[in-house]
Amino acid sequence: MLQDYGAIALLMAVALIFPFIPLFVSAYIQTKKPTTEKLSTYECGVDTIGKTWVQFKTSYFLYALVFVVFDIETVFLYPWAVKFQVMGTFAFVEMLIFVAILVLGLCYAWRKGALEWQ
Amino acid sequence: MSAGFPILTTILVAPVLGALAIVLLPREARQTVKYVAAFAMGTALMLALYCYFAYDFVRGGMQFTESVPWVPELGVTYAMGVDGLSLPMVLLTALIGFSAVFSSWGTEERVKEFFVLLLLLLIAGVVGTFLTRDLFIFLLFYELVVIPIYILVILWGSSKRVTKEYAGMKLTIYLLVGSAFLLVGVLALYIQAYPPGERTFLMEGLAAAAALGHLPESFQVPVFFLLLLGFGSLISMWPFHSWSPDGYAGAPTAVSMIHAGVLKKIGGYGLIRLGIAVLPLGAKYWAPAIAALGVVNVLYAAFIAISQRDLKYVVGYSSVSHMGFVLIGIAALNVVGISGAVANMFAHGVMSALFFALIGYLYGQTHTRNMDELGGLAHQMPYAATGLMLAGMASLGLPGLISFVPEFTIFVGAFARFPVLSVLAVAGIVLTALYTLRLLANVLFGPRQVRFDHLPDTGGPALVPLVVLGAVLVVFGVFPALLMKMAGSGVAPLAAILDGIALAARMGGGL
Amino acid sequence: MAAIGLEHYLTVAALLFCLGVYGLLTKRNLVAILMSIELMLNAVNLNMVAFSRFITPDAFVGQLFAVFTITVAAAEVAVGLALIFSIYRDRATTSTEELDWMKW
Amino acid sequence: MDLSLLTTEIVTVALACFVVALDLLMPAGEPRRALGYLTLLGLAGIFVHAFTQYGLNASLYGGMFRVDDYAVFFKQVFLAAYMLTILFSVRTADGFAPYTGEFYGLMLFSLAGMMVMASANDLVTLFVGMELMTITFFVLVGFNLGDGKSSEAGVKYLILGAASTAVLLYGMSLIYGYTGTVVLPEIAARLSASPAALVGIVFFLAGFAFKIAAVPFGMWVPDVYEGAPVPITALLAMASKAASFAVLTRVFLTAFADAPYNWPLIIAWLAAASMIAGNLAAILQTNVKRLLAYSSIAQAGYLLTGLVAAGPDGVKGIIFYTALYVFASAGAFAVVAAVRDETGSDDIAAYRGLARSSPLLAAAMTVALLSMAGIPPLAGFVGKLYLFLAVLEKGWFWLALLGFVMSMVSVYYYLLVVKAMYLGEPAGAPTADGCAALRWAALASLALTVLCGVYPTPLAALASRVAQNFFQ
Repeated sequence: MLQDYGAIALLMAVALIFPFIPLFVSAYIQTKKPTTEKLSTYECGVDTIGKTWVQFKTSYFLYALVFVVFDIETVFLYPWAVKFQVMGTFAFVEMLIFVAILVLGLCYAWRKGALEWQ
Repeated sequence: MSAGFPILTTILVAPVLGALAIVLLPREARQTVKYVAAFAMGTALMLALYCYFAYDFVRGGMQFTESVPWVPELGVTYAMGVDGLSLPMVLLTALIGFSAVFSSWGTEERVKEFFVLLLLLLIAGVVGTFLTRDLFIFLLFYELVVIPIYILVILWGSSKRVTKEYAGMKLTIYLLVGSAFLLVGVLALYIQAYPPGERTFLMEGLAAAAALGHLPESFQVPVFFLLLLGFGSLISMWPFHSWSPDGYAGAPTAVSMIHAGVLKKIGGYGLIRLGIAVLPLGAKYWAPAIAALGVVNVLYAAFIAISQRDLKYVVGYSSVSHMGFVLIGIAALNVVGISGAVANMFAHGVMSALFFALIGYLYGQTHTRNMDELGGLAHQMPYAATGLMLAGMASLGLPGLISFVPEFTIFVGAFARFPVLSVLAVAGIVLTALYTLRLLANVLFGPRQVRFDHLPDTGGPALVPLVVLGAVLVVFGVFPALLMKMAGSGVAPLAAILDGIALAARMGGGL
Repeated sequence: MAAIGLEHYLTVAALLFCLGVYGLLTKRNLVAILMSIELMLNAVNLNMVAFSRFITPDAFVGQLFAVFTITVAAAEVAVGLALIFSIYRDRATTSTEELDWMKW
Repeated sequence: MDLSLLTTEIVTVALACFVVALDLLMPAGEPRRALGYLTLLGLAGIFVHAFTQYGLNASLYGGMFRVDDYAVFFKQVFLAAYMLTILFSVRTADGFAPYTGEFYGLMLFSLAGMMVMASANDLVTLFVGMELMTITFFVLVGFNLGDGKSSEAGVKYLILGAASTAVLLYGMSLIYGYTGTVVLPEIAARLSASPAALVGIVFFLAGFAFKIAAVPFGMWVPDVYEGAPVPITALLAMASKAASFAVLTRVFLTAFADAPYNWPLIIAWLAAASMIAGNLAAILQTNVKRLLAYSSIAQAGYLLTGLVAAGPDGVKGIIFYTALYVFASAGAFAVVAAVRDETGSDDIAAYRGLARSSPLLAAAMTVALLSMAGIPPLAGFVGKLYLFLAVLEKGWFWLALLGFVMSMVSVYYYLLVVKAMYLGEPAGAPTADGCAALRWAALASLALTVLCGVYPTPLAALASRVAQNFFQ
C-alpha cells in the first residue's frame, strides 16, 4: 500500500528534478566570456525589431481543426479495433459509415479551400 | 339540446356576422359600414326584445336554452340560456350596443376597423358573458372583450387629463389582473366541486355541488374573496375603482357607453350568479365588508364627483357611486335587496349610456368637456338638453324615472340588514343630486352664449340613442313592474339559498 | 494511511473541478476560460473512469462516457477557438472585458 | 435490433449531409433558396412519417433509446418548429452566402440532436444528443459573420453553455457513480437518500435549468437572443427549450420520480423566480428580441409548473403548452425576421405602423404575443389552464395564483409592441412586409394559435394520450 503513494512521490520527484539537470550540466561545462553582443537578444545576428510576440497565420488553426477531427476519430477506433472480431460485420460496417462521414467532412474542408495555404 | 330556433346564439352571432360583412366591404364604403353595423345591432335588439316578451316569467328559470359539448374532457359546454337575472342584461347590451352604433356615427378615421372591433369583439363578447350558462365560456368572453377595449381606447380615444394610452393601459391591466384572481378562484371551485371525471363548468352544476355540500365554508370564504377581487375590480368597487373614471374619460363615446352601461354590470352579475348562488357561505362571510365598501363607493365617489369639472369624470365617478348602491343591494343577501340590485344595474346602464352618448355629442360639437366653458346650451340644442335632463333626473332617482324604484327597493332590502350603512347610503343620494343638478345647471342653463349659436342640435343618427334610451328611461320608470318582474323572477330561485343563510346573516350584520 | 481508493480519485476530481470553476470565474482571457472549462470536463472524466473502475469493474459504461466527453470537449474547444478568432478579428482582443457590445 | 426505429434521426442526418454536399456542388453564384425549400420538403416527409411511429413503444440498444409516444410527439414538435423557422428564414439565409448550405445543414444537425434527446433513455445518449444540439447552436449563434454582436453572442453562449455542460456532467457522474448505472429506469430502482445522489440531482437540475433558461441560470438568454440571427433565436426559444423540457421531464419522472427529496418544491421556486424575474425584466425592454428573450424566461417558468405537478396532468400541460409555444413564437419571430430584414432593427420603434404596411404580419404578431400572455380565445389560455389546473390539483395554490397574475402583468409589455404596431405611423424606414414564404409562416402560426385556442380538443386528446407514457 505504501508503494502506491511511493510511486506518486517518485513521479513528482522525477518531474521536479528533470528540468534542473540540463541547467546544471550546461552551467557546469560552459565557459563564461560575456560581451554585449552575446548578452543582446539573439536574432540571426540582427537586433530585434518590433514585438517578439508574432501571430501565427489562421491557416495553422484550420489544419489544427482537421487534425483534431482525425485525432479524436482514433479514440473511437481503438476500442472498436480491440473488439470488432467479436462484434462481427455489423460493427465493421458501422465503423465504415463512421469513417465515411469523416471523409465527407474532409472533402468538404478541401472543397471549401481550408487545405490550401493562402 | 336546444329546442327549435337557437335564438340566443343568433343574438350572439348577429354582430359577428355584421362584422364579417364589414371586413369584406371595401375601405371606401364608409357609410355602408355604418348601415351594416346598425342593421346587425338592430337584429340583435329585435331578438333580445323578442326574448324579453316571450320569456315565461311564471315558469322562471333558464329558458331558450341550448347546449353543445365543447371541450368534453374539461367539462366545458357551449351552454346558452337566459333567466330573469341575465335577460335584463342581454336586453341592456342590445339597447346600448344599438345606440352606440349611432352615437359613433361621426367617426372619421379607420371607420371600418372601428366598427369591426366595436361590434365583433366588444359587443359580441359582452353579450356572450350574459348569454352563457358555462363558467368557462363566461370567463372566455369576459377576457375576450378587454383587448379590443384597449385598442379602441388607444386608437380612437381622447387625451385630456391623462393620455389615452395611459387610460387604456390602466383599464386593461386592472381588469386583467382582477381576472387573474377570478380565474384562480374559479379553477379552485371547479376542482373542489366534483372529483375528476365528472367535473363541469356549468354554473347550475357548480351550484348543485354547493347544495350537495361539496364546498365547506373553509373553502368558500377564501374563494369568494378571490371572486370578490375579480368582480369587485370590474364593478369598480372601492379601492379597485380608479381605472373607471380615467378609462371612461379616455375612451371614445361608444366604448364609454358600453363599458359604463354593460361591462361593469358583469361584476354585479357575476357576484350574484357565482358568488351568492354557488358560494352562499362565503357571501355571508364577506357581505358586511361588501356593504361597507359599497357605502364607501357611494359617498367617496360622490364627493369626488362634486369636485370634478370634466363632464366625463363627473359621470364616471357618478357611475362608481351608483355601483355602490348595487353592492349594498347584493350584500343585503335577501330577495328584495338583490332584485333591487339587478334592476338598478339595468337602470344605471341605460342612464349612464345616455349620459355618455350626449356628452360625446356635446364634446363633438363644442370640443370641450369642461363644464365651466359650457353653459346655456338648452337654448341652442333643446333635444340634447332634454336627454341630459332625463339622464340626470334618472341618476338622482326621481320618481317616475327608471332608477327610483330599484334604488328604493335596494334600501328596503338593505335596511333590514345594515340599518346604519343604509342610512349613510341614502345620504349619498343627496350628494348625487348635488353634483348632477350642478352639472345640468352649468351645461344647459344660464344665459344664451353666442359662440354656441352655430352648433346644430342632435338630429339624424345622433338622435337615435337619445330616443331609444330616453324612451326606456321613461317607460320602465312609469311601469316599474316591467323591470321588477324580470329581476324578481331571476332572484326568486335564490330565495331558498338565502333563507338557508338568512338567520345567521341577520345576527352577523349589526353595523 | 489507507490504500489509494475511490475517494482519493474523487477528491482529486473535485479539486480539479473547483479549480476549473475558479478559473472560469476569475480569468478575463477567453482562451484561459476555455482552458478552465477543459479542467472541469477532465475532472468529470476522472470521476467517470474512477467510478467505472471501482463501482462497475466489469461494465465499461464509465469509460465509454469518458470517451464521449473527451470528444465533445474537443469539439467545444474547436468551435470556441473559431469564435474567439472571429471576435479577435472584430476588435483585436480576447478579453471578456471587451465583450460589451450588448448589455451583459 | 430494428434500425427502422431510427428512421427519423437517420433521415435527418442524411438530409443534412445531402444539403451540404449539394451546396458544394452548386455553382458558387447561384441563389441557394432551393436548398431551403428542399430541407423543408424533407422535414415535411419526416413529419408525416413520424405519425407511423405512434404506439410502437419500442426501445433500442438495450433500453438506451426509446421510441415511445412521448418521444415521437416531441420529435414532431421539433419538426414543426424547424419547418416554420425555415419558412421564414429563407431570406435571412440568403444573407449568409456563401455559407447558406452550411446554415441549413447545421440546423438539421441540431434537429437530429434534439430527436436523440427526445428518445434518450440513458445518460450517455442524452448527453450526446444534447451536445450535438448545443455545439451546432454555438456555431449557428455566431453564424452572422458580418455582425460582431453575433460572434459575441456565440462566445458567451459557448462559454456559459460549456460550463453548464460541465456542471451537468459532474452531476451525471455522481449519479452514475452512486447507482452504478446510466439507464434511467435502473437509476430509479437504485436511487436512495445520500449526499452523492442529492448533489447529483441538484447539479443535473442546475445544468438543465440553464438549457431551459430558468432564473437564475437563464441570464445568458437576453444577450444571446439579441446577438443571434433571428431564425436561430427562434429555434433557441422554441425547439431547444422544448427538447430540454422533454429530457428534463423524462428524467425527473422516470429516474428521480421516487427520489427521497422534495424536488417539486425546488422546481416550484425555480418556476416562481422565472415567472417573476422574466416578466418584470421584460417590461423594461425596448428591443423586441430582448423582450421576447425575457418573456421566454417567463414561459420556462410556466412550463416548469407542469413539472411541479409531477403527474399525468402536469406532463399533459407541458406537452400541450410546448406545442402552443412553438406555434406562437414561430409567428412572433417570423415578424421579427421580416422587420429585421427590411428595417435592419429590432427596436420596438421599428414596428411603428406595421399594421398599416402589413396587416397580416401585425395581426400575426398580436395574436402570437397575446397567446403567450394567455388571453382567450387563443391557444395560450388553454395551455396555461391545463398547467395551472394540474398544480392546483396538487394543492400548489400560490404557484397557480402567481402564474395567472404574472401572465396578466405580461400583457403590459406585449401590448407595448401591439401599440407600436397599431398606433404609430410608419417611421421613415422601409416598412416590413416579408416575402411570400415568411407570410405563409406567419399565417400558419396565426391559424394554429387561434384554432388550438377555440377548439383545443384534438391536440389536448393527443397530449393526454402521450402524457400517460410514464404512468402505466
